[in-house]
Amino acid sequence: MTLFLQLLVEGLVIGSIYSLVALGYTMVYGIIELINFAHGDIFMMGTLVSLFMVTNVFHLTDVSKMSLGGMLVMLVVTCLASIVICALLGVLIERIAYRPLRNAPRLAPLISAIGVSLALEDIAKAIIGPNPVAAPYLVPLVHYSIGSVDITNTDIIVLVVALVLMVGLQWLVTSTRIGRAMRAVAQDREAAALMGVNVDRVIAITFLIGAGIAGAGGFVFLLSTNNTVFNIGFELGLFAFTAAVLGGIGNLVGAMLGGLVIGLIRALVTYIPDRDLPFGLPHGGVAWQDAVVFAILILILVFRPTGLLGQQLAEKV
Amino acid sequence: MLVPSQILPQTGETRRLLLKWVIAFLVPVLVFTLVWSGEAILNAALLAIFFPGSFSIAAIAAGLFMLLFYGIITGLTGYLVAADSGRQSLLDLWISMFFFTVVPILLIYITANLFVGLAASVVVWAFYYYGRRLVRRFRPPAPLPPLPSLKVLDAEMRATLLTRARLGSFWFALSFSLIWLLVDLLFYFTGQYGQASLVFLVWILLRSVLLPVAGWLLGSLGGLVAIRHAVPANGNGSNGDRAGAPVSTRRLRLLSATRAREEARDLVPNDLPLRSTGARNFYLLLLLALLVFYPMIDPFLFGPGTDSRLDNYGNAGYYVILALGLNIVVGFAGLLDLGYVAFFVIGAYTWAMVGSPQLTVLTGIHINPDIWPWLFWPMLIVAALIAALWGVLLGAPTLRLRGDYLAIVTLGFGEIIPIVVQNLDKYTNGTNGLTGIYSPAFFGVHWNVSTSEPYYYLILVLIAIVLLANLRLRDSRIGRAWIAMREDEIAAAASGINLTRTKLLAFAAGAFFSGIAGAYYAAKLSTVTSGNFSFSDSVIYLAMVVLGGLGSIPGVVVGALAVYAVNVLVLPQLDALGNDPSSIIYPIYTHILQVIPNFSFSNIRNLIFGIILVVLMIFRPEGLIPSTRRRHELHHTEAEGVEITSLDTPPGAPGFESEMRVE
Amino acid sequence: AGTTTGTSTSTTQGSTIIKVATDFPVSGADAGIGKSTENGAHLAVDEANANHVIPGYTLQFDPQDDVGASGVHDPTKGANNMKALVGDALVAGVVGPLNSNVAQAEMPIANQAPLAMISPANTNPCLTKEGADVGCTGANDLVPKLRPTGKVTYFRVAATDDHQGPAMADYLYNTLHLRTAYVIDDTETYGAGLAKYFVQEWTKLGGTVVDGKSHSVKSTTSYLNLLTAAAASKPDVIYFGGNYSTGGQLIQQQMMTIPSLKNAVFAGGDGLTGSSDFYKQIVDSGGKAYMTVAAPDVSKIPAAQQFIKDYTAKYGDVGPYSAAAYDAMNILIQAIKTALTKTHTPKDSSDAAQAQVFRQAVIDALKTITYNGITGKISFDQNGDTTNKIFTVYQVANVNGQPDLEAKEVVTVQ
Amino acid sequence: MNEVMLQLEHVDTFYGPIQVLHDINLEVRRGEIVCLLGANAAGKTTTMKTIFGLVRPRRGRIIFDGQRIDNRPASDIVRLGLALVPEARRIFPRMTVLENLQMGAYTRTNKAEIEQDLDHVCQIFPRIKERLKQIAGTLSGGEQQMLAMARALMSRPRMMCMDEPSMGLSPLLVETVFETIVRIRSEGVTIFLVEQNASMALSLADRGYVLQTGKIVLSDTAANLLENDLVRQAYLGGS
Amino acid sequence: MTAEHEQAPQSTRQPLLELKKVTKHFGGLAAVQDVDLAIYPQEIVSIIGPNGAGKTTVFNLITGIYLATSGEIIFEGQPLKKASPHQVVQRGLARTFQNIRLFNNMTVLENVLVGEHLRLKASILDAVFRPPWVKQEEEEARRRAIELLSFFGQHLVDRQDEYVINLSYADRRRVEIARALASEPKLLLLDEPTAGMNEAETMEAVHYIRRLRDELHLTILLIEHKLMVTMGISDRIAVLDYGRKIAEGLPDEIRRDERVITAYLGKAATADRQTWQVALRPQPEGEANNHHE
Ligand SMILES: Nc1ncnc2c1ncn2[C@@H]1O[C@H](COP(=O)(O)OP(=O)(O)OP(=O)(O)O)[C@@H](O)[C@H]1O
Ligand SMILES: Nc1ncnc2c1ncn2[C@@H]1O[C@H](COP(=O)(O)OP(=O)(O)OP(=O)(O)O)[C@@H](O)[C@H]1O
Ligand SMILES: CC(C)C[C@H](N)C(=O)O
Ligand SMILES: [Mg+2]
Ligand SMILES: [Mg+2]
Repeated sequence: MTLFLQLLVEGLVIGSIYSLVALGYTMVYGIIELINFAHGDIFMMGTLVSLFMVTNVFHLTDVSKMSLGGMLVMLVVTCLASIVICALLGVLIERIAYRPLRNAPRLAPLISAIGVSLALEDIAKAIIGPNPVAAPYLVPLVHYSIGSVDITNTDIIVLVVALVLMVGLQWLVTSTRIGRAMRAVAQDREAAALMGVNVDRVIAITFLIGAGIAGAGGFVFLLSTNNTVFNIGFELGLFAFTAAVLGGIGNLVGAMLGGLVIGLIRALVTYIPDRDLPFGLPHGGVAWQDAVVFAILILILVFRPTGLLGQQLAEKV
Repeated sequence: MLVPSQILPQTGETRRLLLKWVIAFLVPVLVFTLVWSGEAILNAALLAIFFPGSFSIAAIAAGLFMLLFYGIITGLTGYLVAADSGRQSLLDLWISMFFFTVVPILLIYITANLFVGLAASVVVWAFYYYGRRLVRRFRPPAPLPPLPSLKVLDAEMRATLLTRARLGSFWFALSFSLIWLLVDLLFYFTGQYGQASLVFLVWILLRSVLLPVAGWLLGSLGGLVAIRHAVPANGNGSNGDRAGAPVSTRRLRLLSATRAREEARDLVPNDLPLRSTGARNFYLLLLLALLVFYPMIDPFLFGPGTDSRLDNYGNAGYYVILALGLNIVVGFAGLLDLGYVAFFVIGAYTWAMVGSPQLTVLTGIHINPDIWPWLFWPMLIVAALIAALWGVLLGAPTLRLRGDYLAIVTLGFGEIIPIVVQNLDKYTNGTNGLTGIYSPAFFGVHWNVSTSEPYYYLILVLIAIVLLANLRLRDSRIGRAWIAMREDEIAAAASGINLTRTKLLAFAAGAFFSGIAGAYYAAKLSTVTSGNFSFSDSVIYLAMVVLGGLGSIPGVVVGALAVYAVNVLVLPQLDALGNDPSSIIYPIYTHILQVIPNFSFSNIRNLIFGIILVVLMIFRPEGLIPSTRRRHELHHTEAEGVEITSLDTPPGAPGFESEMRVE
Repeated sequence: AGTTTGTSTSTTQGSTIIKVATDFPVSGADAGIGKSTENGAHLAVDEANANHVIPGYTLQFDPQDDVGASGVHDPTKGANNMKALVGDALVAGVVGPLNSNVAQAEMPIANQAPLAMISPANTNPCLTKEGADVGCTGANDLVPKLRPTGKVTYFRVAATDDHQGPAMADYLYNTLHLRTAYVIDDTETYGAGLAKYFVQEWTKLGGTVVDGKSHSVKSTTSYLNLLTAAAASKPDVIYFGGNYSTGGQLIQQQMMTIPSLKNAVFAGGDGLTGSSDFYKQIVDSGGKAYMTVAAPDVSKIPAAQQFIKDYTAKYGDVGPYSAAAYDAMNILIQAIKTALTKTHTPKDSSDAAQAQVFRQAVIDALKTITYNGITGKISFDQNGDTTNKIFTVYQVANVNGQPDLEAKEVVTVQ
Repeated sequence: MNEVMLQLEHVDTFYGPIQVLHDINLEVRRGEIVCLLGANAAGKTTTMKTIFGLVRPRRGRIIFDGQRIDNRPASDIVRLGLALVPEARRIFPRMTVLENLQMGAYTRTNKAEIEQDLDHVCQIFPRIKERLKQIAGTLSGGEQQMLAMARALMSRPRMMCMDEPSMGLSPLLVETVFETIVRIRSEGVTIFLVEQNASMALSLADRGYVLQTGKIVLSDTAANLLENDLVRQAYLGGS
Repeated sequence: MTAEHEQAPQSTRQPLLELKKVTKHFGGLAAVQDVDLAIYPQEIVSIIGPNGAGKTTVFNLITGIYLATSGEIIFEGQPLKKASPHQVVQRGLARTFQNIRLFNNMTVLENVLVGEHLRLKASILDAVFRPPWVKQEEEEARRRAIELLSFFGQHLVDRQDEYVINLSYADRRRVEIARALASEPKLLLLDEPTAGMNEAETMEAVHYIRRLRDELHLTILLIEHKLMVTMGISDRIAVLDYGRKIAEGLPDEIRRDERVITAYLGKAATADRQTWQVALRPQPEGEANNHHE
């Protein structure tokens, strides 16, 4: 039971990180219908920026020796730096690799997104090398025990940040002028232009925000897992994208939910016993976790073809 | 049937036109001859016959190829002279000649690898096209002569045309043979040919006479082909085949300008003769000759190392098959498949489990190792069928899904299969994979892991079969249904297309070809490991298809080859090249090393590849060789979208239950 | 007009260039161990050329990289490399590979050619041995697949995991007095095998193995779930069968974030060694980590001092298998020299017929060779295994102010 | 005469290699209703798109209210007080009707005025008022057409261009639409109208142009055009 | 309006298509409510009604694109049940769409060939191996497609290899009809076939719709807003409003129906505009007159 609850917490935390990345995916997808494969890598760049800030700018070695104020300054500045740099990176990528393809066939930007993703990974590899890099603790780790379950303050931070960002984004998209413009661009670019919307700018803003969130995600990731590696964005991105689809692509709440669901599945799969079929699986659940995630995903989509929360607009014929 | 009335006027102009074509062809041919001593290969073949001591099948085959090569070129000259009405301006002709013949030959020579050279040319072509588009935007090409001036070719005109064709290639062959003669005589008398005999001298003299005669004959042949394309026997001899169908001026006038031009290109080879159907046939012939004789001429062209080059081509081949298969799913049927690698895995493991000692380990069956390799042939089909079956199984749950929901399910499937293969290590040996997989057997062919030639021919045959199947599928009822479904599901259903069946067929057909590729791969490498198949592979296959041109069969083939060459052949070898003082990048490499001491291309390989992907997509968003359809689509980007025209629109807003029923 | 016409001047004299190849993972995540191993072999070739060990011939170093798209050693890439090497008639032999699963893919190809392979670091016993006593039966009965011709063409200078796993088990149980182990492996030939041998020995010694077996997980970016589950049984040691690049580094790192695993010992085989980043991570995180290497600690061997000097001057720090690779290459060169007394080299890289003869001669020479290397006196038994079986148990600690391996114990197997 | 609101001078427009508009010259004066007639594919919609910068003319000038607009983006042009009711309506299908109207007022910031205009528009189109909360994509064709007009009005344009506003509408609604057009004009909005329904359009327009395969072949007052033989034959379907 | 049609007492003949109390709800909205309708062989029946009345929805229900919430649709005496769109086509119904839905990146000929899909037999294996009969089948299909195109005059035949996106609106409408005809339907459903056409083009469309009935013996169900079309060619007219059928009858009856005037026709009907005259004027050509005695 303890283990179960502990895994539940674990799943929620990793799930929130998926959610953070998924939010950006879903947002960009919602506007230009592009699976922005580079998004996960922007997230990875966020972890790198954060890492660089704490180790090279703040020269952090042991956070417990820092004053509270100093720590807060460091956290805020690092987080902001990560957000700003990622946001700019996002805009830059849009400008270089996607904007020229605005009127191209649908899969062309997908391929250039893949190109960007490959390039970013190699750049990161050139910076931090091919192996995982450990980061110092950004906040003094505090363990809380609820019953026998161990929760850390970073776990809570991750959850809260994901939730806050989701609510904020949801508000932005549904209730603000720019949000409305984004949706208009998503639905009919030309008509949006006719309403006076500067389409290029709105798309750039979308990337700015999406990438900014990825930057925040990168920071939070580093804060909670204390390590990064050049291809972390690839795998996380894959699951985040999956989460976005699972939740109903284009739907922010869905992205959040999808992320949590995938995190939980991945964690709870540990419970599958190590036995040959049919009562367990060879090597036990952990070895199968990705397979189980995708199997469940497929099942869910079979019954809800547009994801958990995505609702399909019937086509008017 | 239609040739401008002013065709080949009997003036000095005519002679100039003729000269234009003769020189245009002389250049690439000379490049080929001088750069590779193509003629020397011919001579060697001759000597091989006359001097039994040096008899070598390879030399003779190579010589045979050279004969074919020059013969086809000569015929092509005749064809083009007949087909050209002088519309193609000299500059245009020269530029296209330069980019499409000289550049590839030089690049192949520089890179010392047929494949890499061609891939590099493809990249150059992309830029060329892009540049040409830019230029044409600002300086639109001069309009073609008005179409109504076309008229039906009469007997007299035919005769003129034929004479000109003959003359064209005769002059071509004559100038060519004179150059050869001069060089050979020079070499002969300066002793460069060593103790070459009198026979040799006789041969070069004889050849100098024979060549112009052959030119005359081949020119007539080319001219006849051109005329047959231009004029059906009785002026309206239609056999349902569009290339031969009659075209009326009226009809051409009715067509929009672009369409008319396309039409005219196919039907009347005098518009863009280099790209007419007839010329295309010559190119195809050339390509076929090259492919079949390639293993024999390779050592003559590139020197030692034929085996490893053939090995590369064998690998490139299965990528071509994979890309063709994926093209059915993505290009024709419009179903985004991000997990195509799964079927490849299935195909590979099918032969790997049956065609290796693993079968004995699992079932205890002992098969005579003499017979075992023969099992490859039936298993090739079985592997494909099993993959196709899985294609259907995967397709089934995805039927109600659209666009990216479909993509994610296929992606998931692509992830699940390797995991399953890996974790069922009792049967599949897990990550460590299966080794010792048998090579196929074939009458009298020495076939094992260290030979490449049989695999080269095997993949050629497989590609030929798959290509043919693809072409036929595309032009069939099924192919039309796929494309219709891609265009508009609802309209397709309302036209009587069973969406369920049609989608499943697309998945099955795509998977089928992937299964073939998989079985070939397992047999060729003799090893399969589960860790080697991942999402990135699916992505690479997709890149091949999109880069080549979605839905375009030639495009996809080129895309697969280009991506393979760049990503698998060139980029990983940059370091080796950089370290080789004789290579072109050596100075660059050493320079970089001075600045960045630990620099290694292998570390930035993906960076380079990524940049290439982005740049190519920006330059040619519709792919290297877009299908006519897609080419079209791009030019109509502002299609008059009415309501929600795309079925892939994301259902973002809260709204309604799904109403369109697709079971 | 050109040069191929005229009489062909084919002499019986072969090429004066002989290629000696290596195949190691020298880029990506494995570069730490792969590159240092390759350097060892490279040094041997450079020295042989400088000293004119084979007069009249030049040895050309032909290094291959078996890192695939995944960024770590890749059997398929290895197989492709081997096909390329086999196709080049001038290649006389290969030193490599590093990883057992790569070897598994390469061996049948080299065996059919035939082409000699000498691995400095492959430790999986089933590559060369059969039988229940070494645990190579059933699916692990590899030899018939790896050796389709039935003849030995593969040699190695590293000792095997059926001793490496137990060496660590003994050390942890008897010297450190640990009792409960949680075992993880990366599912690869090497990792899974090593874990299996560790588990066998550990149970035999009386220790507890959680769940009684190794947990196989292909490398991922997060082992948190697994480690959370592991933490529930409060193990003294987490033993990882695998490489630092296929999970080792992440497991150690993530282990440190789980309170009840913070004080557990992290241990594993030679796959964990070779990455200075990893050593630094371990020392920084304050964790305890032990690793074995299937080679002697050359820093203590007098005969190796010159090598260490030359190597350090040229490439920097000596890696765990640099010396072994140096020896392996020298053995190959020795064998080539012997072969040259029997037959001649192929004419050029297409001369497949003569290549076969020459390569066979090299293999024959290897079978009977005895070589006094810097790691000891090496010869090969009838399976191609070295007779010089030495292991070193290391702890990761600050050595001369640098995080590095600190030798704790040397185990010699008879 | 009133001052010129919109003027096209020697405009040539291409789609790729195909020239669709050939040397178009036309002008619309303040307070006028001008209609553009033409068969299918004559280039009427293309003219509209060219005015709004959705396709760029290769040659020629377009002047609105004294400013050149032929090289400005659509969003700028709209800000100058020009609005388009596009062909096939082009409402935002996954937004509510209300949000669509709000998008119409995108360039404006004064909330009170927007509210006021919203009421005004609802008054003109009572049907819209009923459906403010409905998702626009599920409206019927006619409802969408009304929405498109209402949306354009929300930007308080000085001049409104309409591309076939009566397409697919019931006779009753066609009446309404034309009545609305008159009404909008009476509120001071200049109107440039493209219509297939030539007799109707001409009956309420001041002047008209006839476009044939991309060239303007006739331009006259509406009354004269109604009597013109060519127009009668080609567009009114009879003698 | 032909004598034959008027004589045949509709109640005694079996209707080709019959809607019985068909209802469709979208969420809370009743788009179609309890609609009864019977169409007899070789009739031209029009459905008219204000925008949003549910006309297109009725088409979608008939052709299986939507499932009816309740009610029954009977074709040739057999209920259509839950037939999916392609099964409906197989039964002999074909339709066009209000917003033209052609396959834009296919040529005119290919579009029509897609319409013939159900008539062709070649399976995937046949397509690959292409035995002689398949070749023949393809040729035959092409010949027929061209024949169908020639129904609208040589003009479309000449443009058979043009991509449909390059066609004029009117031509696209024609191609869409040709595609529908290619499946050899018994009942043709046309959703606003003249939308976006000017008056001259509309007149022409009226002609060929009538010819479809007279020459190909099709039964036609038509949605149309233009009175010159509905009043001109319909044998009967059904009027929908808010999803309910509010009237049904001969064109003249409908024109005078008070409810229809207030809900749909507006002043136009009473104003008796010139267009009316045009529509009702007998056709000049002799051929057209034949159907008007
Ligand atoms: N995006 C496009 N690309 C290429 N050609 C186009 C494009 N849009 C329109 N055309 C062509 O331009 C010509 C004029 O089209 P346009 O839409 O302006 O006509 P229109 O007068 O509005 O016709 P309609 O009455 O059918 O609306 C047509 O031949 C059409 O095929
Ligand atoms: N898929 C759908 N989801 C929700 N509501 C729908 C859907 N399709 C149609 N409706 C609603 O049903 C009603 C009838 O629509 P329908 O398209 O049948 O009208 P119509 O009579 O064809 O009108 P028009 O003449 O304008 O084309 C409309 O109010 C519309 O909003
Ligand atoms: C150096 C180690 C990573 C190699 C390992 N001993 C193996 O056989 O795979
Ligand atoms: Mg228009
Ligand atoms: Mg309708």
